[in-house]
Amino acid sequence: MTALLSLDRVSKTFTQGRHEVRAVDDVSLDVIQGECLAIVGESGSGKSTVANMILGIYPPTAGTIAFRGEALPAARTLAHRRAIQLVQQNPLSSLNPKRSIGASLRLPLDVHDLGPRAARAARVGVLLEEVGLPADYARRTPESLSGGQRQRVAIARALACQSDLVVLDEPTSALDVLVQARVLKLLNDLRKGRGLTYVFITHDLSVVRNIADRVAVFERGRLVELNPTETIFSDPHHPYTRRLIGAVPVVTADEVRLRDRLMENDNERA
Amino acid sequence: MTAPTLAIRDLTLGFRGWAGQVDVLHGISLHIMKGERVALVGESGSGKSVTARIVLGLLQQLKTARIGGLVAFEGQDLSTLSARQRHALRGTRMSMIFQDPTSSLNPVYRIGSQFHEVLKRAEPGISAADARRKAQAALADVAIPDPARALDSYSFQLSGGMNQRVMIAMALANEPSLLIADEPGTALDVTVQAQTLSLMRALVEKHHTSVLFISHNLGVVREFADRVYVIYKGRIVEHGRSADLFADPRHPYTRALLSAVPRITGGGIPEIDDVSESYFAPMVVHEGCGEPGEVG
Amino acid sequence: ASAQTVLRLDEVAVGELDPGKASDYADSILMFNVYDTLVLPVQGGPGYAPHLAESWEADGNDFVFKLRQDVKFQSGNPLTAEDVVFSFDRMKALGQGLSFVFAKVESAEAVDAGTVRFKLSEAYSPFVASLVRLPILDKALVMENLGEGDGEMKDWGQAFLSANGAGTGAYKVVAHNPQQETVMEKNPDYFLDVADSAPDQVRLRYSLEAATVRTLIAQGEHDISSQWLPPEVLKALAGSGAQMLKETGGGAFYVKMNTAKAPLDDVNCRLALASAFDYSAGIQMVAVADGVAQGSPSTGAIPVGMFGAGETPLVRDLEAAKAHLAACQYKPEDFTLELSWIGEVPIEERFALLMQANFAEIGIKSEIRKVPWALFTELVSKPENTPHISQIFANAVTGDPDTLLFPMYHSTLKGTWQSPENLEDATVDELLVKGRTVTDPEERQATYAALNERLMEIAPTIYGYDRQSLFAASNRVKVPALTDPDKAFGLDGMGFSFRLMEMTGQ
Amino acid sequence: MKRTLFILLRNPLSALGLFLVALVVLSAVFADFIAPFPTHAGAVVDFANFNKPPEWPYVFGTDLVGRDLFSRILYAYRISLLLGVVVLVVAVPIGVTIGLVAGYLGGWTEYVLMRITDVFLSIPPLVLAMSMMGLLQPTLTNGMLAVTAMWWPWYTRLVYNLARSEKEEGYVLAAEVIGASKAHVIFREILPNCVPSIVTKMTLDLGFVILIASSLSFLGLGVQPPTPDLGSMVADGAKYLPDSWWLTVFPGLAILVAVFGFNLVGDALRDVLGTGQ
Amino acid sequence: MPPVVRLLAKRLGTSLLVLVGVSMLIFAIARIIPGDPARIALGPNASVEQVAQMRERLHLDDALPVQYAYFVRDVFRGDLGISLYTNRPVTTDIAQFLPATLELILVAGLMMVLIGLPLGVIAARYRGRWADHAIRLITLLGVSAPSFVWAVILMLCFAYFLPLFPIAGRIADSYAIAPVTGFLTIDTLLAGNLSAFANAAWHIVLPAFALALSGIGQAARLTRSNMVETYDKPYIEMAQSYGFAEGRIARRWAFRPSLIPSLTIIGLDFAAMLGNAFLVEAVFAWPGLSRYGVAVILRKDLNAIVGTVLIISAMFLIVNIVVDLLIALINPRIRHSQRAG
Ligand SMILES: Nc1ncnc2c1ncn2[C@@H]1O[C@H](COP(=O)(O)OP(=O)(O)OP(=O)(O)O)[C@@H](O)[C@H]1O
Ligand SMILES: Nc1ncnc2c1ncn2[C@@H]1O[C@H](COP(=O)(O)OP(=O)(O)OP(=O)(O)O)[C@@H](O)[C@H]1O
Ligand SMILES: [Mg+2]
Ligand SMILES: [Mg+2]
Repeated sequence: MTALLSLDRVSKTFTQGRHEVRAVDDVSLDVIQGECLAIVGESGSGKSTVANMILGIYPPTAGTIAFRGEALPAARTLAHRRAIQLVQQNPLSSLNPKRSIGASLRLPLDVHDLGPRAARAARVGVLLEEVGLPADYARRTPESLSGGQRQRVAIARALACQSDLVVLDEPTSALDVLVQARVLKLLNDLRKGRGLTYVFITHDLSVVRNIADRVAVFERGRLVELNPTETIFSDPHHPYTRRLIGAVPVVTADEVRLRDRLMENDNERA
Repeated sequence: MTAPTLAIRDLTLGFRGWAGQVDVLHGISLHIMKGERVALVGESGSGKSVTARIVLGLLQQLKTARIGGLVAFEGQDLSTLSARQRHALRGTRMSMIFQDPTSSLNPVYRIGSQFHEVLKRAEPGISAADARRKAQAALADVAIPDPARALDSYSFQLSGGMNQRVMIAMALANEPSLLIADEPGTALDVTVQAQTLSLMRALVEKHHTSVLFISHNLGVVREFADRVYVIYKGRIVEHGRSADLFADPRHPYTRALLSAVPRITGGGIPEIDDVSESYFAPMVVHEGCGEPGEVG
Repeated sequence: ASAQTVLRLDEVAVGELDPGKASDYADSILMFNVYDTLVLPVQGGPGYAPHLAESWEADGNDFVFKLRQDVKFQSGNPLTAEDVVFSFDRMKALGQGLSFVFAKVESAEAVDAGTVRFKLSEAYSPFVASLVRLPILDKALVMENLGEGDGEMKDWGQAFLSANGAGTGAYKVVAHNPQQETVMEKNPDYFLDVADSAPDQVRLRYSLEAATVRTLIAQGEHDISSQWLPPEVLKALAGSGAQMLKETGGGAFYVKMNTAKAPLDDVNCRLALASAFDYSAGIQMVAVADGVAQGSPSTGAIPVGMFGAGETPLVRDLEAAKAHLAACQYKPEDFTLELSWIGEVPIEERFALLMQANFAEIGIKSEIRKVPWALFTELVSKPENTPHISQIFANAVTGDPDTLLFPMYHSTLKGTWQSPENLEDATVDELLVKGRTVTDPEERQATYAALNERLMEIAPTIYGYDRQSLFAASNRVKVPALTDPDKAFGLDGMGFSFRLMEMTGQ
Repeated sequence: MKRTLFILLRNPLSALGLFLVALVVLSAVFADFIAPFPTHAGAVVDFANFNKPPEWPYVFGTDLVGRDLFSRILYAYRISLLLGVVVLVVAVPIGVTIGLVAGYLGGWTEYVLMRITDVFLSIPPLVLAMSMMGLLQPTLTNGMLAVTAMWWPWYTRLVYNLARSEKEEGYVLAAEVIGASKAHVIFREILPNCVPSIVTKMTLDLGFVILIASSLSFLGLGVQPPTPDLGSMVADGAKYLPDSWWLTVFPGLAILVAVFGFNLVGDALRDVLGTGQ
Repeated sequence: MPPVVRLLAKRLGTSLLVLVGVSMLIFAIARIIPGDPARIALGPNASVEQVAQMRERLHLDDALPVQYAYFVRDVFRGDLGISLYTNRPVTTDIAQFLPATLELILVAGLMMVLIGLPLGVIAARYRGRWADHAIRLITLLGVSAPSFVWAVILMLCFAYFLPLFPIAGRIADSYAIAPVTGFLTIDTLLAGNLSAFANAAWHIVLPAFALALSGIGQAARLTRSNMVETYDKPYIEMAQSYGFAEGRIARRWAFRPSLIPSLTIIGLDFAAMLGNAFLVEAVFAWPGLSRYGVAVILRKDLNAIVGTVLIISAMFLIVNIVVDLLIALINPRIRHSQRAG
């Protein structure tokens, strides 16, 4: 098992006037080649901050991040950029309002010189269709898309890079379940087909259950539990993890039973 | 019988552009009784948010929008109200939680001052100190850990979920009679989500607030809503009480939706068929759920 | 006394209060009112009358002046010979303004308290005339107010005098802002009688726009315009009832030809242009009303009223022009003339256009070029850069033709803004020198007449018109010196002696 | 294209703007055919008819040497339009590029570029133009050069501030994360979002350029008489107000109409560009 | 707040650097401008010897760096030299003329802000409706003619045909106010002379308005166009959904995020007025620095050129700093940027 990416005692502190915010606090974890590592945790627990640091958007206050064993420099090379991709949490602002969807999607192809020039326009269409949008949306502007549609564009753009590691910050939270299923499927297939590695940030534990290999649970900037998915859902160690699972809204009776069982355990231990 | 808080009848919507008109809503009808929680679920882009924006009267001012049909709030046809009257309803009698919390907060004002502005709608003379106190309490209710800091922050300094909770707190602050919640939980972790949902539920019960709950998280819908409308490409395809609908989905599209939900019991990502013609099958209405004043 | 009477007038640019630096019209107005000179031009005729001096006599090349005993400075100090000597020394030491007119004067010395002797290095007949440019300063007052500087005299009181008056004049400076206005008030202790009707207060404003002056006068908020108003504006003012004040003589409008540059190095070519120029159209262009114009027909190189002026007005003669052109060694198709005009003087643009049209009639092509003053002074320093045609308004600063003609035509002084002809002519040089050494008026008349003739013959210049300065004035003021030829001074600016004006109170 | 026209003609004001611009451009192009006195654009003097108020056949009156103002204005449009367009076409890209680069890159680049801009901005245009004149021949081309030299820093300042704020937007981050080159981020991502402000400023500036050109003519740089120039006509005519009002009013109106038209079109254009392609 | 103070100190420091750059540049440029300053200063009638003497006194025949060294030496003595134009120390001239211009452009700047911005806000708020069209047309008129043409027109209309305002100058002749600050509106108040204050204020209205017109137009139009953009942002919709008063949305929610370009241009316009007000100053016979500046340029009055330009530059730099700070203030994202590099 080789670590594709490893965080070593990474912290991030924001200063904001009088306040100091310790967004990420001494986090160490490895992302293994080919896995899907889910990051779950309460809102504001530093998940996006971790993602941003992995992408080099801002440097960690302390600690190092290594990719394939080498520490990532503050200024990323083009190769690093291609190797690590991000789907941002806020889909509206991540698309340039003045550029067409097609132009935004074509950018990674042009930047990394992917595929023959002439075929790129067609490739954009394929990318859109992969995330369940009609190819002619390439001519639209972000403003005329619904929230979910924008999110899918953002996913398509990250996938276009054909990178090794994709950081997905709540990629499906704005999607309806049908599209979500399709996107998840696509993500899964791509991972298998291309050997991609995902860092998958989400609140949706049902999704986690079905896509992730391992799960990292964050609480207030700290990593409180990191275990294989099976363990998390059958025998969660940390109380916060159990609380999380216990709060999942579910649709079937089976699920309710599972949830109740975990909650019982929790009550027993408490 | 009192009039429903919100009644929508045969609502149509199209956008006019240089390439002609694009129809988005094809005549949808729905209603929400006082104190009722009604969910609107459906695929992304099916017209949920635009419906909400029409109810608030926001789309009416868009020149390219062509709107038809009836929207009545507490028995009053909105189109017969003057702009001023409609305006007076917003933020006091009805309020909305927006889908995209981070861009829906003004980036150049601190959360605190935006909150103050919201509170002034209900209580125009409220002092800054009072507003701050109220806002802190409201933020604490939605489980924001350090409300004082949040109030002193700008939206880009808070996490997505925090922004969303700010939005929720704002929407609830003035105790509206109609609350439109456009995907209020998407950016929240499940514990907080559960907490905000129960807060909303408590509020709804206390003030008999009606809620239009827009979501594609069927789990949340099942736990929160009394009734559910399923919308597909600008048409309502199924309508029933939550329990009934989840237990017995009848429309092909609803069935597809339900089967696509990933389960925490595992089982992998559900297989789904491609878009099927049957999704356009006629609307299914569960027993006792007809639109008021309609036969059926 | 009844309410104060206020006279308001304007001039272009800034007012220089320091008489040692005074050079332009605004400065002259200030100087003639705040200060007095030993002599004054005779009103309505030639020659100079005593003023601060009682009398004077020539002693070889030297001149000895007796001063009046009853004159007091505005400060109360009495006027003595020391003050005259100081004023002269200061003028020489600063070397600015119009000090060059004293180039031939070696020194001044006080013979006694009431007598001054000026020593000249050689015979220089215009000397007495040049004394109108030597205002007498209050030495004691200046010495009390010396500013920082090197040497015994420090700054020669420059800082003080640029903001304060120190003269005997009929008007005292009350406030002075060189860009805005100078306010003066009547000096009650003036040594001559001043009529009660002379203005109690005078406001000399600077740099008002033509349209502003036009409006102010029409609204009765201004009394006398500067002479620099365009003819159309004067016309409009005259039309709305303003009176026209007139100052004649002393200067002319010259169109100068660069004799150092082909084709104007050929006299025939120059004569052709001089004959082709439409003199009467030129006058018409500066006309304000029937018989009133900013110029009168030129009779030659010397303005009418000065020694040696010609008698018959110049007229256009196209036939002669063609004949001259035929005799010229250059063919019109081979050259294009460059007609320059000074950017600050808009009327010159019209003259440039007039010439362009005139010359085109005899087949000469030309181009017009606008040249700002600063650039012009630089261009003329080299003959090859000097345009073919330059337009100049020149005047005799002391009223004597020497100060007008010598700087323009003497070969030692070529290549200045006054001499863009770059003329080199032995006969002209000789006559110019003779004109400033002979003293007998008749002899001077003959010398300058000969000079005029020579200058007509070799035509370095098109003598456009004799200048008449016109000022539009409200009817609240009477200015005999600028309306009645018998009261006129033959010196620019002297007509603005406020003590000779009358406020009519309308 | 179809869409652009749709937007332009939908709004009566934009349509008016389009009409005015067309009018101005056509009169400039076809001055030879429209002008009643085509020779009056050159060195003609007619003292029989000078300084005449508007009356047939001199619909706008005559100037101080008797030339038909209407004809001269038509010809003046040529020079003015040429000047305005050339200056903006040269100055705007320079200014915008520097502003974008400084605003986006920050750090030392920003520091150096903005301080240079400050230097240029803080030297009054007249001084700059005069010094140009000391170095160059007074031709139209050099006149344009001088105006360009004083024009670009304004755009730099404007765009710099815009870029600084756009830089914080999510889409810039997205492009950076993808690995887009700085040039791409600057010109393809940020620039389009600054275009509305730039276009507004540009259309506003067209008139100012025409007018600045007049102060250059005043200094002897630029258009030389007898070639007509709107700015100089206005500036020179102002001396003769209020009596010979036509000397100022008509050239002034001519500028007004042109600038007005361009601004209306600019507004509309901004709407088109604003919605992206 | 310490970070602001630090930023300010840094900006002021660099501004000094820029000022030194400007001084060198302007020093060289002033000498490139054609014309012999000595000749021009001495007037048309001066002799060749006089000119030579003057050149000597001004060190004009030395090498440029040597001249600059003399200049720097004098600057450290607080001496900018003597103006050849007014024959007074340049510092005296500037001290006298600067307040007049400053007063004028401050009022004009105020008009730009107080009239231009609200007009822009109103137009954006009623975008597409008649108020918008009216404002757009009026402001367009304002920017479609140069300020001095407006000056002439305003003077003709409101001082000549309809004599509501005074035509020229800063205050009526009958008032004698001792200069303290040089700002007549302030000095009259200091003197406790209210009627003089009213008179001075009355004098400033037309010239300031003429000067401000194009700035008002620019500010209004830029504000409008940016606000129209902002109106598409989700946070405006959110404000509308809360039923905030439309006017309040315009003034608060949409206005502040749209202010950057307007502020930049107003700042630049304001600073540029110092150098560009000369024609308006000429029309209204306003004894200001701008007119002085142009006069000294035309007369190649080296010391005065350098002095005036340095003052104007300093103004520019100050305004730029203020604008940059304001922009950082209204856009907290710039202020709180966490990004590296
Ligand atoms: N201003 C607009 N102009 C043109 N089309 C629009 C506009 N606003 C929305 N639409 C279109 O209307 C349709 C419905 O949009 P809406 O935002 O209501 O979707 P939604 O159901 O809320 O989807 P999601 O769950 O993804 O938010 C979409 O296809 C969208 O592209
Ligand atoms: N630019 C910033 N300046 C100051 N504080 C910040 C900034 N960005 C994030 N934070 C703070 O850091 C903490 C972690 O934020 P982060 O966005 O990483 O949370 P998250 O786990 O992604 O939450 P969510 O699930 O709600 O998106 C929050 O308290 C937030 O307020
Ligand atoms: Mg996040
Ligand atoms: Mg939506």
